[in-house]
Amino acid sequence: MSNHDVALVAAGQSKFGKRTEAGLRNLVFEATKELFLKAENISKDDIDATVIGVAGDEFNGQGAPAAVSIDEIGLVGKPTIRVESACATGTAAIKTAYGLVKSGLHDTVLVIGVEKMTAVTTGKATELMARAGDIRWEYPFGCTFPGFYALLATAHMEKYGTTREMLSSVAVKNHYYGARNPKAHLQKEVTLEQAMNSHPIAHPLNLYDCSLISDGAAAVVVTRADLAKKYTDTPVYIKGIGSGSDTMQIAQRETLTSLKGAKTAAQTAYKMAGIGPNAVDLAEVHDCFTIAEIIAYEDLGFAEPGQGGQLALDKQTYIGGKVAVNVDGGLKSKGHPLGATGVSQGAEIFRQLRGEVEKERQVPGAEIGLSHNVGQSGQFVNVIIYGR
Amino acid sequence: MSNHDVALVAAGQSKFGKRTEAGLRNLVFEATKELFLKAENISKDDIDATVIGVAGDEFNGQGAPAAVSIDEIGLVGKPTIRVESACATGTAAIKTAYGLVKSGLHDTVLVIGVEKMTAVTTGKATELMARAGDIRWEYPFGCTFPGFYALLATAHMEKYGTTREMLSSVAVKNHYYGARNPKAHLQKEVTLEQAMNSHPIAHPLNLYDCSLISDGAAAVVVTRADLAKKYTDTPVYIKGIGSGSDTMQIAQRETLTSLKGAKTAAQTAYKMAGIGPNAVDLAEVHDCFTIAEIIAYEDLGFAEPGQGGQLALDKQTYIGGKVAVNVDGGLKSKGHPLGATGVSQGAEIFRQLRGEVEKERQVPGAEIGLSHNVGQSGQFVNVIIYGR
Amino acid sequence: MTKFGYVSVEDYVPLVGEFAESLVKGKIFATKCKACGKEYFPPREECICLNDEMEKIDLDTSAKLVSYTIIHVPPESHSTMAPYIIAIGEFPNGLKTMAHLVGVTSMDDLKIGRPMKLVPQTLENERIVYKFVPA
Amino acid sequence: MTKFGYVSVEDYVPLVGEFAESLVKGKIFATKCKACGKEYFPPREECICLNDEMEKIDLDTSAKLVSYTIIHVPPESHSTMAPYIIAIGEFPNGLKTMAHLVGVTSMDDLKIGRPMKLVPQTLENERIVYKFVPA
Ligand SMILES: [Zn+2]
Ligand SMILES: [Zn+2]
Repeated sequence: MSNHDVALVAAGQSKFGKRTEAGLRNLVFEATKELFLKAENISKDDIDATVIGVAGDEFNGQGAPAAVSIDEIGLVGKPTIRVESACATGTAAIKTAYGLVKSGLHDTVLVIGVEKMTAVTTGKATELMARAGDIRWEYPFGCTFPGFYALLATAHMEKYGTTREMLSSVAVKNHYYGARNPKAHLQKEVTLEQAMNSHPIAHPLNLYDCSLISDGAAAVVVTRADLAKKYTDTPVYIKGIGSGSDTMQIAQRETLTSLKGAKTAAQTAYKMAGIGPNAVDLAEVHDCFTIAEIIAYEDLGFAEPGQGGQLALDKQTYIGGKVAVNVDGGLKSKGHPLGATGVSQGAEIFRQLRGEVEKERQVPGAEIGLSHNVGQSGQFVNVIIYGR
Repeated sequence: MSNHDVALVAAGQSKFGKRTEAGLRNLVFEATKELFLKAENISKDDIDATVIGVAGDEFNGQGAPAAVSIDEIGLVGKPTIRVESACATGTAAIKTAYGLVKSGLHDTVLVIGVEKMTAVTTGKATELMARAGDIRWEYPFGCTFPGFYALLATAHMEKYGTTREMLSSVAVKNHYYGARNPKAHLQKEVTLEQAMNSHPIAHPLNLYDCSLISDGAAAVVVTRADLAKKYTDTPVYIKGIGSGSDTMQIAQRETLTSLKGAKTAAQTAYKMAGIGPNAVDLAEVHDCFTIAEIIAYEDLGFAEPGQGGQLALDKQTYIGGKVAVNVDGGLKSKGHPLGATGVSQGAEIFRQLRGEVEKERQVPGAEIGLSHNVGQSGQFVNVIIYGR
Repeated sequence: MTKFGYVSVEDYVPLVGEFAESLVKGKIFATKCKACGKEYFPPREECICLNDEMEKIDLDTSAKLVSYTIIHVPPESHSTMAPYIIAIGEFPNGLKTMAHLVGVTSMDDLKIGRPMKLVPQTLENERIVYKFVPA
Repeated sequence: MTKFGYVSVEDYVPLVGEFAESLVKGKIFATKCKACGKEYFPPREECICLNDEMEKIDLDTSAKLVSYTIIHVPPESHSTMAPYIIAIGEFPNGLKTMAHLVGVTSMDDLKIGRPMKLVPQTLENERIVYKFVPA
């Protein structure tokens, strides 16, 4: 299979944050408006269909969120479909669009990921996210979303000697870059001391180990490679897509120090793209919690198993290190509006590979970008490799 | 584009009904088990990925329903994705699988549509379905799902003189065939008099104009045409897929006597398949309400605009008439577990085209089957044309 | 702050708040796109042309009946209100909306095309809504 | 009928009901597939081999601690219970499950690999659950 058949030709994103003034439809509008404003030679009329990624319609009460989304931006009449894979919803939407485009069903597809999370209380949002765990055998014990990752952290610390300092190093890096991203939810640096001494959420994770509850939307246009140059001189190609999954109950995993689905997804994506981890200039990884970024380093082959924490401590995932990771702030500082996250990863890589992001966080000469997007505690994983 | 590239090679379905003893995961198991029991030469090991169609996770409280579904049937580790398009979710799942297969990302995909609706009260289910309408400007008026279709019915009756007797004729037919389908929710015939004189739900629609609130699951295997003969001697090919959409607010439709999205979807699907309405031997149409089946006749070209009611009255959509429609009982009598419906339409057509259904409802020599699946009141429509 | 609708589940955005406050004062506004001139009722903050500079305009509230239903089995949120008539009305500028139709006493009053008027109606619990009445 | 869990949102299927009733009697059962022999705990009605003839078997409730967390910020449904320890324990047959771990008094008691036992615990409101306790 050729791996230059499908391309991204435009991208946009709303401001992420607690957007009290904006509902789901308004966030969709903001990301779409920015996309077409920034796009070189593409208009709404070129769009044949939409794929809308929304993780949970319970957050704002609107069922069938794809319908209200396309109504808002004037794409009524054209086909639309919503996809969901918990927190991996955004990349699932891009993968679905890849299939629709490459299969020939639609030429050019607008993918929008969106989540309006702050309309409910934090307790309610925590509750809703907990219900993406097994409601029969794990939800009844009040295991929160941070709790699931805390179980991974405890196991990783025990097996490999991963330390709190290593975890906090991830938070420090991501806040460093998030402070330089005007779209980020929390644009503020934190010190290692602050990050290490924040109040506990789910031991051993504290506040600074956890991503934020955010509102936001992101959008990309996916089209056939042979049409791409019509829309822009510098398309970004989808070179590889891989996906994996894991048991519904976290207790029943073969291991708690790695996400099996992420390893499968990475291997598949690398193989399809014909590259290995060393070729990656820039990675957007799913740091819903700091431990998740450390495990991602290992699952993606940036570090040997157990060495992810050291990679963070050695600052090897800053720009100029071994591989630049989450230099937009990641889920930690940019924010994590569930359905938007994977699309935002794609939008960020699109801009990075075209040299268009803020200067102090631009990865110089980046040619290959990797997006790693995890649903719940590993039940869904998509890895997408993009290249110029 | 060739239209024999993707095929169905196996199908299964759970009993539809008020399944108090079965949760969502159990319904998934039942449909999958039947699929592999009936399948000729395919096993679970041949499945590369799954697409799971679920319309609303609020009905049973389980977030990320795709994850629990694949865990239940032992497909953990392999990719999965959930899709949603309100009541058109099932065909959206098949369309997504078509894209994944034809794009080369996955060879063989198991598609499962499922909905567990009866765990909540009827009032609550009505409430949840109402929220698939615009929650800002239409939900606040307490317009139910029957209410939306009642608005279409009033307009159709006014413009074309469609009568209550015509509406009830649809119910009589669908119950006639549903009584002969052992998987149907309500296996019982009704007389025209009973159907016309039932108690009002949303004027001019009464109880017998409305589909049931049901639990159920259906499954099909979608694969590359060049692999299909390995799995069965009689694959059923996907010859055409078309989709359309419409305004979120029903008030803002250009017309209330037709679904614009259904016309677009039908035209696209017919064109891709290279056939017209006269070639269709068997149609599964989305009769969530009797008026919806009448409008479907017109939107699909089985009748001229305004003549759909007469077609029903003349019994032209029974087996032996112009075109056999919903001879499995339709949503009306078979039941309408939202996410399962479109997949069940595909499973029924698969069995019909292979001559495998109960003798008294088998369409003799059927070669072309059409599936028409509508989300909410027309915001999503998919039409899929299947052929031997 | 007064809320719009017999019930609501959505996060409450500024436009809907302003609209409700305006209803309290007896004013029903639509919005119009400053870029392409497209008008919206119910009002929108943004236009499908992707412009978001909108102006408020007065709505001519006279309307004709396009379609209707009588809800006998209501959703949970309206469980005490049934039966009630839901109507779609079309305004002189061609825009259409859904609202309850009240003040009709027989089926003969429910003729498609009949004249109506959209008026504010104050509810309990600091809620307000618009409804169609015979005109 | 006694319900399983500190909270529950799911439709209540027969197996979970039987399991809860069994817990009331102090018995904790697993299930085993009659076709392929695979065992499940928590119990399942169906096997991933797509067979649904299962038998109930006694669970050896001794377990070792695989991982744990202490929940300080709970979901709405557990708002009054925090902090609480959630543990994953592994049974002699290799099966693993999640439950609260109660009866430990210091972090020193939370050593990975430490012996525990799974026991029923009756709650208020006709609810019952299993929990790990030190062994
Ligand atoms: Zn405009
Ligand atoms: Zn077995």
